[in-house]
Amino acid sequence: MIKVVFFAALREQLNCSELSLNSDQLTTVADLKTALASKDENWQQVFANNALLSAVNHDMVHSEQAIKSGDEVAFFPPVTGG
Amino acid sequence: MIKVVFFAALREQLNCSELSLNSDQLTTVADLKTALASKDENWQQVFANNALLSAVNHDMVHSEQAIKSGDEVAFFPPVTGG
Amino acid sequence: MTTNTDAEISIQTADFSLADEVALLEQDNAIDGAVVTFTGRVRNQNEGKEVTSLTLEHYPGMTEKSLTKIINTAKERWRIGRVKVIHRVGELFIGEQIVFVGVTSKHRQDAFAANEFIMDYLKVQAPFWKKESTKQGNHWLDAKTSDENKAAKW
Amino acid sequence: MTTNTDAEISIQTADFSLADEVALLEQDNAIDGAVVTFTGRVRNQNEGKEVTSLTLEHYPGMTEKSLTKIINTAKERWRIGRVKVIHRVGELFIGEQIVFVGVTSKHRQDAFAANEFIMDYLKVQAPFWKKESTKQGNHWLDAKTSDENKAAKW
Repeated sequence: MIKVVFFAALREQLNCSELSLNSDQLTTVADLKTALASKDENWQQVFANNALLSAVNHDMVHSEQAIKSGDEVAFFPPVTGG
Repeated sequence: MIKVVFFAALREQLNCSELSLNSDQLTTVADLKTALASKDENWQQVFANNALLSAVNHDMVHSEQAIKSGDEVAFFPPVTGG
Repeated sequence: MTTNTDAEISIQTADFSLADEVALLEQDNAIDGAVVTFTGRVRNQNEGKEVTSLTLEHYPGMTEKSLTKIINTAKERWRIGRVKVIHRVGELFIGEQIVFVGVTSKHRQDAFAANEFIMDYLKVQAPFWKKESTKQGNHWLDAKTSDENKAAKW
Repeated sequence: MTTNTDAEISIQTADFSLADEVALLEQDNAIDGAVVTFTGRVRNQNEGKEVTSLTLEHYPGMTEKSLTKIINTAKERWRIGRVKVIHRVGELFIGEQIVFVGVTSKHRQDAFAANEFIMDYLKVQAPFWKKESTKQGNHWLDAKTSDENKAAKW
């Protein structure tokens, strides 16, 4: 299983802060994005946004990053702290 | 008359913090330096130091700066505040 | 939520005291002659809109990890002594403190550079998000390209 | 000797409170979201010598005039809000505050740059001199070429 978390505008657009997915078919963050986007039209639109950032186990990563069972993957908009 | 003031190491080397000079023969800061250096051997040595800075009426100036009666001229070592 | 005052990083809802933070940076630290602080506060306007408050969300765990990396990079690049970064989360009103970065050093140039570097990277790498409340409603702030450019300069 | 807390410049023998100074910079000032402070303190060693105290002399009148010029130049070059510069004179012991520069701005980059600019120029243009007391005796500090170089960079 992979734990997936969402933050800020993304969390609100999806109306979801956290979910778990079976990781058998998912080898990269890009695979995971595709799987999430296929849930419904809203998820598809939201994940069409190229500006979205991803992190695996609290480190910012690119879409080609490999993932495995037990990982925590996060998706969020560009950060605006400070 | 010209008021002349000295600061920090220079004040201690000259053992003088302030003096007044008749300005009739003095048209520039350089003239004033020459006049002061002629007082005795100690003053001559002290004013041979090229690093000395000068100010006229609280503004840093070069030796060619014109001076006139009523001016306050200061001599001091490079500054070390902050 | 970290509240240990000895830690270099604290993410907290509570306000902080600039004086107390600087006192901790200076305590038993007579080798560092320079202390540079940055404090970011909620402004009353942003891009022409009248702001009433900001609500800050973050990603617990990743926030601390990303700030630790930024601080460690600063320590590799400049000769600095102590560092403290505080970032508040939750709803903050006009004039309230949002973020504090304090850096001590033997020499001022290192303290200035490291402090600005930490802020520039915090702005583009640390997972915080601001939702702005104005009289016209609430909205999430967009990231600024200018912030990306500032971080890229270093 | 200036002690008016509203003035931008204060040359004083008394210590100052960082918290009070920052509070004044921030008071009724909700348009400036960024506050950068620099504090310089007496270090316990300098160039390998163990320092016991510093005695600071200045040139009253010229000090204020030169700091005013430096602050005005900073205001022309950067979009900054409020500025405060405090410099102490007299004998100061290890760990004591010597100098404070505080700058507010809408944007952090201007506050950082203006603050460092003011410090860099204060170091080479404002008429202050430090006499260092060590166990080996007292001596006037020499100006550093590195300080000239820092100011020349701007």
